[in-house]
Amino acid sequence: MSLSRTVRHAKAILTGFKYLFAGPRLTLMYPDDIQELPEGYRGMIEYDWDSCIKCSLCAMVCPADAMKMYVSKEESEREGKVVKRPGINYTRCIFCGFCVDICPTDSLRFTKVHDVAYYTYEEQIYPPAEFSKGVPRPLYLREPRKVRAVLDERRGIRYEPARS
Amino acid sequence: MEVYYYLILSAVLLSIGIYGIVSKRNVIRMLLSAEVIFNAALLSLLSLASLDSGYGPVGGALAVIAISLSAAEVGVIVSLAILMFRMRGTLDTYELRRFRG
Amino acid sequence: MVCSLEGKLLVGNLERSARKAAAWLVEKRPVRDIRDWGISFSLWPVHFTTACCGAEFAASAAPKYDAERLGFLPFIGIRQCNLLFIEGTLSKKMAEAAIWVYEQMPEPKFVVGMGACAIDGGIFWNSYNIVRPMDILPVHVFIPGCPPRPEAVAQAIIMLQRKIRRGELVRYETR
Amino acid sequence: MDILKLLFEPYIFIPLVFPGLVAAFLLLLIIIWLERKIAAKVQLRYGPLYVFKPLGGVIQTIADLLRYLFQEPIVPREADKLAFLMTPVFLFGLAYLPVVAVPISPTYYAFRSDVSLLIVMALTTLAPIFTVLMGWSSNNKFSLIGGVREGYLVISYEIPMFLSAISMAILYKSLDLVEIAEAQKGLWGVILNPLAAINMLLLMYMSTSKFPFEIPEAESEIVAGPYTEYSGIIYGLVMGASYVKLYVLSLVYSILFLGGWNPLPINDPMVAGAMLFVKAFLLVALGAFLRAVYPRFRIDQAISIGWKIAFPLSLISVVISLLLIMGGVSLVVK
Amino acid sequence: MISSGERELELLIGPQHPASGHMRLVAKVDGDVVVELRPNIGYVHRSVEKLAEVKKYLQIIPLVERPSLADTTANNLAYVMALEKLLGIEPPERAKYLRTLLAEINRIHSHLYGLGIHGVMIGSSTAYMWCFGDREPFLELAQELTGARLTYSYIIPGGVRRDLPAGLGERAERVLRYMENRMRDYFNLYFNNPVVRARLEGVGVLSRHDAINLGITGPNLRASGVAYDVRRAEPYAAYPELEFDIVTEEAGDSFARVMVRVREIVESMRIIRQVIRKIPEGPILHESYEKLIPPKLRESMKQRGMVKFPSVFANLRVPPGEAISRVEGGRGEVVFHIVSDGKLSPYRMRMVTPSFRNVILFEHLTRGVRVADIPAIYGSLDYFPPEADR
Amino acid sequence: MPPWLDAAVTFSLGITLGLGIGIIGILLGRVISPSKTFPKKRERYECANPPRGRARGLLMMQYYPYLILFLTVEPIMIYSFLFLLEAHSSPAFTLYLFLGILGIIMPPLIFGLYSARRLELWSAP
Amino acid sequence: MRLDDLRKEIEEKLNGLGAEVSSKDPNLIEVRVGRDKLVEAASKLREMGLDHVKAVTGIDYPKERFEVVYITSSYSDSLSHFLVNLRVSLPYDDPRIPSLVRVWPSVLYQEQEEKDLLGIEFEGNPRMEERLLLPDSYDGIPPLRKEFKVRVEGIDA
Amino acid sequence: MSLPDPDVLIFLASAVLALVSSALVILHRSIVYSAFFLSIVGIANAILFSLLGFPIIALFHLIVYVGAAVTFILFSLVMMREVPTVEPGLKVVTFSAFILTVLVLSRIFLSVGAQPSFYLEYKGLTSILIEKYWFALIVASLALATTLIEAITLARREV
Ligand code: SF4
Ligand code: SF4
Ligand code: SF4
Repeated sequence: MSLSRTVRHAKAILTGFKYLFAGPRLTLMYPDDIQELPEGYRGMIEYDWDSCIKCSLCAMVCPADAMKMYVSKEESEREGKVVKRPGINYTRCIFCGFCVDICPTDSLRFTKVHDVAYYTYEEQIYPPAEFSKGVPRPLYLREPRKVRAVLDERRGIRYEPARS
Repeated sequence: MEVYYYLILSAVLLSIGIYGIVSKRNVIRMLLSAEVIFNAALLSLLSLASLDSGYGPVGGALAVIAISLSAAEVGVIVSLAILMFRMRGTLDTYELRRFRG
Repeated sequence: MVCSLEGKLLVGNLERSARKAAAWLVEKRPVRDIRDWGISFSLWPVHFTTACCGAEFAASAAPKYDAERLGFLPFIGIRQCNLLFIEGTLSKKMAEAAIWVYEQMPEPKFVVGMGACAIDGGIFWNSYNIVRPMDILPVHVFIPGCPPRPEAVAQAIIMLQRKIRRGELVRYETR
Repeated sequence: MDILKLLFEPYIFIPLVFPGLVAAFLLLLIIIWLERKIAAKVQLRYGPLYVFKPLGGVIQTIADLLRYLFQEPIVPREADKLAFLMTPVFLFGLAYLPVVAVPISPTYYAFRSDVSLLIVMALTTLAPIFTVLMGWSSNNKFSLIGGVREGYLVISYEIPMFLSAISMAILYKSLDLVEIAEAQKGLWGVILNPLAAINMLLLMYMSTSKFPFEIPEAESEIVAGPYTEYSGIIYGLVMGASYVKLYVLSLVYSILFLGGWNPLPINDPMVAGAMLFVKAFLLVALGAFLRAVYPRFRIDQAISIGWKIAFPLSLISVVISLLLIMGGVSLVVK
Repeated sequence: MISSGERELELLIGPQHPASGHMRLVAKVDGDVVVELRPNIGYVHRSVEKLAEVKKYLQIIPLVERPSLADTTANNLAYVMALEKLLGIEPPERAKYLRTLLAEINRIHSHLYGLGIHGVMIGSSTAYMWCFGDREPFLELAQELTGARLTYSYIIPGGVRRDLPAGLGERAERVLRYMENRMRDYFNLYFNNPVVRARLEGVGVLSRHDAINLGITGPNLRASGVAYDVRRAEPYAAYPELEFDIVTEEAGDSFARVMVRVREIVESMRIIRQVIRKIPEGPILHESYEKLIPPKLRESMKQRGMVKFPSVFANLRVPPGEAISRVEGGRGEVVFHIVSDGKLSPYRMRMVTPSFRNVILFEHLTRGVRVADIPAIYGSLDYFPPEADR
Repeated sequence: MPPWLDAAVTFSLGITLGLGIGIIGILLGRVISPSKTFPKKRERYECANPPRGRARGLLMMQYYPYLILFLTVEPIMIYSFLFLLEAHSSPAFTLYLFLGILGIIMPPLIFGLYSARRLELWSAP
Repeated sequence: MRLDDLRKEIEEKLNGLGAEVSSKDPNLIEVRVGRDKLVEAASKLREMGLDHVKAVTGIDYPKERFEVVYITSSYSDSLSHFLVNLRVSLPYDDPRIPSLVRVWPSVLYQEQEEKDLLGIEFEGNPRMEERLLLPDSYDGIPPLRKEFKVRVEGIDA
Repeated sequence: MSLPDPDVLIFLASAVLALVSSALVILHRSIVYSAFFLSIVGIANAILFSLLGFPIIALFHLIVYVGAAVTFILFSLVMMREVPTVEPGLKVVTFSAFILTVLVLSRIFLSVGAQPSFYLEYKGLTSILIEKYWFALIVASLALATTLIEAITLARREV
């Protein structure tokens, strides 16, 4: 065993010790803290029923065929022609945000909700009526604290309580 | 405990080993039988040596050397078996005899 | 010959009656709760990356999200794990493997479908080479997203834990 | 009351409570958790936590154990059933058995023999037979390769390990663990023959396949090695066996090199035992820590470390001991 | 005699195996020595090329990203570059810089991804955790820039989707300094660790000649001493204006491949610094598209720094023709060959990913190595099966 | 009666406990765990592939020379420390004897290590 | 080296093989040869220093022809800027083409993929019998052919 | 009725163990298990040795014989793959020969009979080894060393 190799072993072990006793931690305490995501994060999508002009662009651009135009029965009857409104299908949506970006009236908007899971298949399909009710709320054991990730020179990522 | 219990046990082991050597055709299995015989022999050696406290250490020393030499024997035989296996693809002594020449 | 004897002993009448007694015992309240508690905090997903969602799955085990806090330890062998994460698309070739993995895992076992692909195919829904996991496996939790964020993975674990602790998933079934 | 007194008789207490089954079990529970925690800390994260948040998730191992207990043990169809089920049991028993020979104070021991060191070592040499058999009976390629690898590891550490142990034994002129520990009243073995100490430490981790020698279970090559087919509580058993083995070896190591229960002035068995336990625990924890530093060697590299580094080193340490004796250094208890 | 076929044991590594990811390696081993190893890919074949023929041009952007999730920007950029060639438009300067910025951030975290996976393959969970942990700050940056962690879909024909958020440059600088500090510990604990060296040095040597012959690409090529980098050979985005070196190593073994990645991380950090210093002001979307956006939206879009798509994007029509584009991604060169017949979808889209070009290395490098070297070599190739299978 | 037989109790307790834990664990585990049968469950594990070929193939012969080394060196080492224990009575003689035995064993050992390095000699039989 | 120079050089090299050479700015050269002259042309290009193939694209024009495009380039500094497309047309009912594995080993898997997904036979490629990406049991028309239709949905639910 | 001596119990247990496992060595279908049972024979024998008063020899037997020699056989078998050989059945002749041997040997051994009252301390063994038998040790080492060369040359594949 040459000397330099022994030195390298020692260095590796010492570095290990350094991190054992003085290392930073990058962990986000997820269910207790949730990260406040930056402006414009492409999370789940919310839909504004009133401003939508039913132009179908969102459904046309959707790459995963997740956004679909549903015939809105009452409105069709009321207006006497076929009226279609978008509904989203989270079983396919890939959160590319194309629909939001192409919507000419900003009827579709990103939210920052990003941590939802479902027990069943059916609940993930949102026809327009449900779609306009807003995004689902994830289950939390208790009300989480909102934190902001601060990039740091020494510790990588720190988490600070979000101001808002 | 009388020593002859040990001796009888060793006798039975010895016979089992001999039976194995006689009746088996696989080289390795014969080796294993021989090892049973070796165990039996060692047992009888030590039980005889334990009869007399003067001979005890001598018997012990003999046993030590015997055991270590048995390791050597095992090494050679197994290597031979591997050689045979490699050359002939079998460990059957009958088969080996048939292949000879 | 010894094996067969032992075999009879272990699967014979004795075992059946023992299992019956055990079934009665295990399904009683405190034992069942302890069991469900233990299982819910010891969900070991088997290492089975089916597609690109594996990248985010790996990130959820990594320092920032550290799913090990929840008792979630990605592990190697099929036989030692109790959770199957379908990490994204199941291609037809992979679906065969997934069935093998699922069937070879010991009971009790759970399945999580991660990513849009593991629910309805996501962007690849009309590909000729994919299979929907729910058609071939009983999936307990779905995580939408492409790829889902590691937070969503953690959320799915929490939801699965909750479901287990409610006693809905682990059932005692005699042979 | 009688039963309680009987419990504190050394020949019951040692195998059953300390350093035997109960202590081993406790250590198992803590060390597996600690191993994950240590690794997690070095790896910039927390490790098990939510299972019991106030104490950092100490009971994580209990949850895992419960899960294993309630998990179905599968016996593969092609496996040899009896051997498949029994080898883990024997492995565990064999790993645990040497504990009975470990004294915890000069007066408190289960049994004392003039060759107790050799007994411990002899019992540890039997393990590879079962590991190989485990691989064989599983009837699985990975198990088989893992078993053979384990065996190869054994053949490369065993001789140097014996030599290192014996180089201390000849210094103390005894193979009796009690005497060995007593001989180190003043000077610990690790100071007298540091080479042997380092060597033995290395070999100890090698023998329990800790990193960087975690070759038989190398998951990126052969899945879980010999344990590939094991599920449920049987897997818990075999995993436990390797930790128990490390624990027993650590106890022996602390007696051989770290002065055993020294340097405590009082010989109360409980205090002495605690001292011993702390030393062993630190050794086990060090082994757990190395996981965070090292990747694993290749099997041929490990073998050649055994033969080309550890073996010469152990020969040298024997010669050092002989020279020390020639120089008149003597630690023998009269 | 034992025939040679009988002497070998067939090990099936994968698809459920820690060292295989999403593929199967069929290894014939003679004891501990690999006689032959065949990769069996296709486990993640999702028919991107076929789906591209039924999806519209813009919809293909997320589609081509998915195969290589850790390195999405390269595919995104290469595809959009081919599209732009067909459309005959050139993005504005600022967009080019932003593309470069994202590409380099992506290169760093893709390399860290590869190093982490490699770490776990030779058994160092710490390397895995460190790499994946230090990837997060970069993901955080990318997320701030694009709004997603991995699947950015950031680059669109004629520009990019988001403008540079305020203060990102300073935050990036902090991350870069953090990474530079950490590099030292990486070397102490991992790259200079004797065990790592023993496992990697001299293992899986790829000679310069073979590397060229087999058409290897990316860091694997440069580790064999070939100084080929698309950023130099056919500069795109803002690369002509930036200073950087092509990293090469001579040894061609696993360790060299790892080292190339590490040094490329450093080089990328240099590029990021330059980009942040030099980035010009201006629009981020080509004016011909900007014109099409209704004026009201255009205002709010300018304010928020987020591009709104003109409605033509929903049905983008591309003139007939063919275009080939290549981009240096984290794992190597991505080549897109698009044949358009003037319809809404490409007539044929050929997508050649670096991993697919590197598959051939498995057979080539593993002949005669030991079983334990398979993961060490596999990891050092930074091979990502979905990328190869598409 | 040999004096250490006093410890028979300890030993048997040790053996009983060591084995008992395992046996009880296995029996308990078999009894209280839920189980369901699937056709593939009890097949051999082969990385999620259908079992192919025989599992008990020819294995690593590459390191076989080390096995032979071990087999022959171990007895020597073990009995050499039997006499090493006598070192206190005549240290010099023991040292010479030890070195002498080392001298005998070294050349074949080096030969063994050397031929172990040549992998091509050691493929499966 | 400029594009035109390279083009000239290629034209000279391939003289007599019936190759049509054209160029397209900024760096693309198209060489179209007949199926029978393909290997020869390829070896000539290889001699010039075009040492690897970046992509093999098969294009299906139903009922008309197949086209196979080898996009080649070089790792040498002088040539690495250029791409040279080697293009062959095949009759639709006889999609066979000599393999270029001998010339460029780097096409091994790419040709296999085209065979797998498009059904073009590369004669001389050792992997023609095996499936690459599709499951072994796949049995149908090669999916990249135009007649293979995938499901599509409209924008309506 | 008092309990029998512990050493009688131990003797009986290990004798049964030795007999059963040695029978299994011969009879077990799989040769790997045969080798395994040989190791059990060795362990049982070691227990008997220590009962006889040779604990040090018992340990030596465990370490060298079981731990090295039998492990070596086991290993070689595991690595060599099972080759089925046709084994002849239990023939009457061989079986009667077996019985005969047992009887003859027992008759011979029954003539010996004494109470062992012996305990070999390792110090006795070591001193006799170093005083009288050191040369034997050297010879044994030589033998082992030659074995080493021989075995390696035999087992390796000549190229
Ligand atoms: S949501 Fe927007 S894009 Fe979709 S139909 Fe309504 S207005 Fe049009
Ligand atoms: S985010 Fe993308 S995939 Fe989801 S609905 Fe909108 S366009 Fe479709
Ligand atoms: S959901 Fe998205 S990230 Fe996940 S496998 Fe599917 S395409 Fe990949």
